[in-house]
Amino acid sequence: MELSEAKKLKMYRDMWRIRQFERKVDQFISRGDITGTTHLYIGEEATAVGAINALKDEDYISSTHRGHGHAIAKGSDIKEMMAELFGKRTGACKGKGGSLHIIDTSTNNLGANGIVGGGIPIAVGAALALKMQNRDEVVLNFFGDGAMNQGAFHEATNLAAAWNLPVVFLCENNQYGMSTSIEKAFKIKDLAKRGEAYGIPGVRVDGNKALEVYDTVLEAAKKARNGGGPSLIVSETYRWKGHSKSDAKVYRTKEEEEEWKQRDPIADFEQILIEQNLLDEDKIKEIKNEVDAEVKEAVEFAKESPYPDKDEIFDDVYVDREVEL
Amino acid sequence: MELSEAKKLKMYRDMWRIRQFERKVDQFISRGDITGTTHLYIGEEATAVGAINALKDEDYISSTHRGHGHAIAKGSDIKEMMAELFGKRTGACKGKGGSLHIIDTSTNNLGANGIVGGGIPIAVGAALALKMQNRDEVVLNFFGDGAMNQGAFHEATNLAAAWNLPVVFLCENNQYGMSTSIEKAFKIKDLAKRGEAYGIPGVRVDGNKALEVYDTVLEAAKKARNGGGPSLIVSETYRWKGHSKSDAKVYRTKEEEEEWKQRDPIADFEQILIEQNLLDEDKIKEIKNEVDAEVKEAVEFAKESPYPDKDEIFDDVYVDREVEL
Amino acid sequence: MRVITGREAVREALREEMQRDENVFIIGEDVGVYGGAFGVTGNLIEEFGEERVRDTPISEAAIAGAAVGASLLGMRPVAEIMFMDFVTIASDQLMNQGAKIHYMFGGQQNAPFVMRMPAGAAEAGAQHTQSLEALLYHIPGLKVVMPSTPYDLKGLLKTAIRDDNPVMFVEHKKGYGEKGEVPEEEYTIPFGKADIKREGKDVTIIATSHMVFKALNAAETLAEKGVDAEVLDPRTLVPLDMESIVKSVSKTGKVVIVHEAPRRGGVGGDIAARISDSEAFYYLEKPIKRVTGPNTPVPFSPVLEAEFIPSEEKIIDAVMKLTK
Amino acid sequence: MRVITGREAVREALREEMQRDENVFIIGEDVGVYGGAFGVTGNLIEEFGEERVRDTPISEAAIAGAAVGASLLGMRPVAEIMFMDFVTIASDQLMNQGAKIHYMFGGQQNAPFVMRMPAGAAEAGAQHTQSLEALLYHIPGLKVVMPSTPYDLKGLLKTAIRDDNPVMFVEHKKGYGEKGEVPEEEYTIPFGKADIKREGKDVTIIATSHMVFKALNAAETLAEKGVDAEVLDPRTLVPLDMESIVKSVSKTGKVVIVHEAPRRGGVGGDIAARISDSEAFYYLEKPIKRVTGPNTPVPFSPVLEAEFIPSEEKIIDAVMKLTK
Ligand SMILES: Cc1ncc(C[n+]2csc(CCOP(=O)(O)OP(=O)(O)O)c2C)c(N)n1
Ligand SMILES: Cc1ncc(C[n+]2csc(CCOP(=O)(O)OP(=O)(O)O)c2C)c(N)n1
Ligand SMILES: [Mg+2]
Ligand SMILES: [Mg+2]
Repeated sequence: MELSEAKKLKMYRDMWRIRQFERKVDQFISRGDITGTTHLYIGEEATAVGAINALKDEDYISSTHRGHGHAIAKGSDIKEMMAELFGKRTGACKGKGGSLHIIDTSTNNLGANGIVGGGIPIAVGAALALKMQNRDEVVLNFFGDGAMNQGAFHEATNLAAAWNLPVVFLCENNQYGMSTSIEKAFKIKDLAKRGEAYGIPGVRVDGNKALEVYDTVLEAAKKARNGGGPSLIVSETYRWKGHSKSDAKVYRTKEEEEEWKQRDPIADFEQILIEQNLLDEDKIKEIKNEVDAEVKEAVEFAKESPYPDKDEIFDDVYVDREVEL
Repeated sequence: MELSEAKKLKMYRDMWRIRQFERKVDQFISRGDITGTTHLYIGEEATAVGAINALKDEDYISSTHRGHGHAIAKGSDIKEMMAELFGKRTGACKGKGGSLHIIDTSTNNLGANGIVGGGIPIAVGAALALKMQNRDEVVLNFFGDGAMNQGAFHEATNLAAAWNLPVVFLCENNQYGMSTSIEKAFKIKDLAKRGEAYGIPGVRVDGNKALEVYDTVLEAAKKARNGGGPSLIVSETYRWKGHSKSDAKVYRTKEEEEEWKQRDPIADFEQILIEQNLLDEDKIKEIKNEVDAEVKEAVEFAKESPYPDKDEIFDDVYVDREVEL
Repeated sequence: MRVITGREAVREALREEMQRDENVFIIGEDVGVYGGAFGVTGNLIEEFGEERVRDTPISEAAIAGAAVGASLLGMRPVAEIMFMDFVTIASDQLMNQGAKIHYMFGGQQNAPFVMRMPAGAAEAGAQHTQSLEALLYHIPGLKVVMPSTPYDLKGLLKTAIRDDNPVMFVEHKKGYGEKGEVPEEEYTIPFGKADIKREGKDVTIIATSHMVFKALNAAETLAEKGVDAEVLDPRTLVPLDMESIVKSVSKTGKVVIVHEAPRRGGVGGDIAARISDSEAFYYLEKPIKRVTGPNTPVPFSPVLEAEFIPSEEKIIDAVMKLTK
Repeated sequence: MRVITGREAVREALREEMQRDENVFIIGEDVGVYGGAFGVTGNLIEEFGEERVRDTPISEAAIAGAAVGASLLGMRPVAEIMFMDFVTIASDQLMNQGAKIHYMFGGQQNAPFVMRMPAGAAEAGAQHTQSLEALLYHIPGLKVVMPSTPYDLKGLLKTAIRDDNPVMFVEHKKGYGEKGEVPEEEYTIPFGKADIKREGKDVTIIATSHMVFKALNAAETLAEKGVDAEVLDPRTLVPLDMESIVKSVSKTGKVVIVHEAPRRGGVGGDIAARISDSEAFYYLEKPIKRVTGPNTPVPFSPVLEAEFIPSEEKIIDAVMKLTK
């Protein structure tokens, strides 16, 4: 499927929206305006944007602790996202979730997840529902390289394979699980090899190239949609920032960081769009300005929004509130 | 390493000891003399005996819910084993463990295990200790085909691979996890492929041929002992009996059972030893008689042994008894 | 009225709910042609097929996670963990995912699934005999049901399947063989309503799961000794019917709580604390006694297991000490 | 005396025990060059090397299992689960294996390992803030330690490492920054000995972990109001020093139990039930009150999280209601 011009531009814009959103969050985190733990997606934008744009709107995703990028690409309102990070009542989860649980279910996002690997069995369960309901949608399941060594990954992937479920497993291999490099965590070098262990295809893709990710996910989603069962895609990328705010990054070198920054996924995609005459300097400036304005608006919305009332702590424990608290 | 004649005969005898022990247990189970759940090893004798005889005495094994065969091959006293199954104080675990936890630690058996896959991380931990202590021993870790779909298998095998630990993973593929065939539980056919997912060798072996199992484990143990890290061996075999006493075996055919019984591991090994002039009809009869006498003695011992005192329920919760109960 | 076993009662509930709602399905190990390790699902696969009676690999985390995930898309999974002891393997999906989804996503999403778990000592040693309801009881977001009789098993399971929250449904293995009256007509039992299984005025015996039968037997013996015991079965632990408990205790002034799980950290302590911190405090004539499993793993040997399980004698003893 | 933080206290205990016994080693996620998610292991890797400060993949079941297995062969693993919430993933190895090995093998085998687990609400939402000690407290075979001050953290961790049983060592994230006096000389603190952190005669406040600091602050305010509160820190939950508790309660006649975990099924209920069923029953003038987290997951929003954590005001309030 050839990507429309409009869609390519939307993808480009979404990559910027993610980056600028995250940069803003980074500032607020270091200032202490946003509390708690946050994991930024800067440097990995091509993966979320390339992958999610290969889906239909009605398809599902399941996300991770590093989930802002996925949520934005899937269509979450960044006002509500920013408000959530500030712990405000107007947040996507009424302030109850925070960064680790940021989702807007109306976008068919099954959930960010604070438990590494915790979303994988859930994604598989959702895919089971789709199959049992004879529906046409698929689930795109994001997780990190670190998550691949969780038992949950293993059990769920095997189940999806044995039952031929419509799910695409997308490992965002950003080379580290916190401070632990894939060299330390795995004896294998090519994580995509793990597909074979379950009898499903495993492919590697350059995760900093939006169109490569797009093509690969498109194919895997098509296969899943047509009853061909799951695939494993390993998207090779890098997080520019530390794992979370307290990370001094002693486990990697400045040189390595610089190398990866040279391979900026946004610059890469921008270059392609320039070559295709879809972008020029003016257009780029326009998009950036619009994105910055959108982010600014989100920040204002978040700041101006009220905190939840104390009593709201008791809401939403159970669907039926009458249970004793 | 060429097997000595004495060792071959010991292996043959041990296979019989396992079979006759299990047959006796089977009787007591159906009569209700032995209570609880028991999983018989009949039909799989070549795997335990072939594998364990490829070890040094000081090497460790870790066992499963179907653990009588492993325990016998590793040198447990069958009197104490039978007493354990009867819940007697003279049992290997003072009657506290029963079939699911039957071990004699003096034989360097790390434990039978009621949790499918539960012994795998423990085996890996033991291998870690061996490595840290610069010891020469290895751990041979038994588990079933069903256990291979537990998260514990995945996490532990990956860890052992990443750390190059001296452990041999031995999957007893008896074609079923309870009623679930490997065709249903896996999309792959060759379970040994899973080795590759961790970067370790994976080999299949005919689990009904004691000498093949022996050779394969010998090589893997040697590799582990020499710092070469773990291997995965999948030993193809079959349990003749139902999964446990309440099993009507509706999930498999009589024909399939018959086919496998034609491939009786004891008959196979017997034939080899006859061809090697190590056995003849008299010798076979002699061994069988001795084994039967040994089992009979074990039964008498078990029956005559006293039950634990009620108060013994409070023993062994903690090493230091003074903790409140 | 017709008499059936606990096993049949659970199966009937499953069958009726599967007939009523096509979103209801069963997922677990050996629930298909094998009929379940305890024969509970029996021949349901014949009626509903492999798609709705799903045999899984031995992957408890995936079973629980699949139930959570399917429930998010409108299915009504009834998952089975073969022995409650293995809930340890599924507990991340139950405690950190299923239990919290509604809350941490700010009410955007429900996770209406049921997890059935056979519990209790029945001859299989430390890893196949536990009653781990206290772990689930402590996790906000989970409902916890622990029925005793066939009537309750059926009515409560039907309610559980229709509930919009994750429901942990704890069955006792020995309850499968117990017989009891169960009407032919359809019925459900609301959560949060204790059942007075026997009325009495001298002492309140609060018993859960299979201990209800022991308590009832004990009550008969106690009656012969002139002690009139009330036996209260909470039936659901979350929500817990404190109103009925307080009412009973205010009447009798004495309480014995009976559960099979080890005493330390068992639900009995919490229930006792809640009673003591209610209006009933001022009616309490004696300390609340707990008759429970000891603080030990469950031993295999039949004589030791018998010692582990709270006996009628121990219940009688505890009551007699309070009432004498 | 020298003043150090809780973080330093834990690290000192680790260092000293590793120096003392070469079988002691650390295993967990990012404990090496990263120094631990909360900086606890810090630079220990420089002193002891990668072999004894072992970074693992993100595999909590394998971490726990490796600790169990290594302990069987004479090692003394000190494992770390990065956030206590993830104990759900390790719980089979802890609850069904480690806890039961000594028992189900009839005393043939010990499993002397320590599992360190940072607990408590500290701004990270439902899956990174729980205090799940009640789950471990219920499992016979585990010892459960829950220290508050730097002094206790250090002395108890050293004891834990020398203990021959599996010890669950629950640290509070907020305790890492708390400062306190810790002697230069070596010391250990025995298990099962509560510490009276403040003597008083009017009410006993039993507080665990970081709640001890809140209770002490509350006690100061209460003193101004003329209420003399005793603050008792059990320090170890298994074994629990009931003797000291009963003694204190018999003196004051009133009890407030404070823990951060949700009330339902929290250890407070069990402790309350044990007090009520002790000699102290007859000294109790008022119902035992619990000041705890509510029966909800931990919400993210700072204002809601603040509402979740038991506050000094709530403690003061509970005491005032009892003493007025
Ligand atoms: C089960 C579990 N273990 C540990 C953690 C702590 N933790 C949060 S993110 C993370 C690293 C995850 O690595 P990866 O899966 O590669 O994702 P990345 O952060 O690199 O995107 C760790 C260890 C957790 N949240 N859940
Ligand atoms: C974690 C766990 N899940 C389920 C069970 C119940 N169970 C006991 S043995 C068994 C089958 C195991 O199959 P496999 O690993 O192939 O070993 P086999 O019995 O065939 O020797 C099952 C499901 C268990 N004991 N532990
Ligand atoms: Mg990563
Ligand atoms: Mg098998």
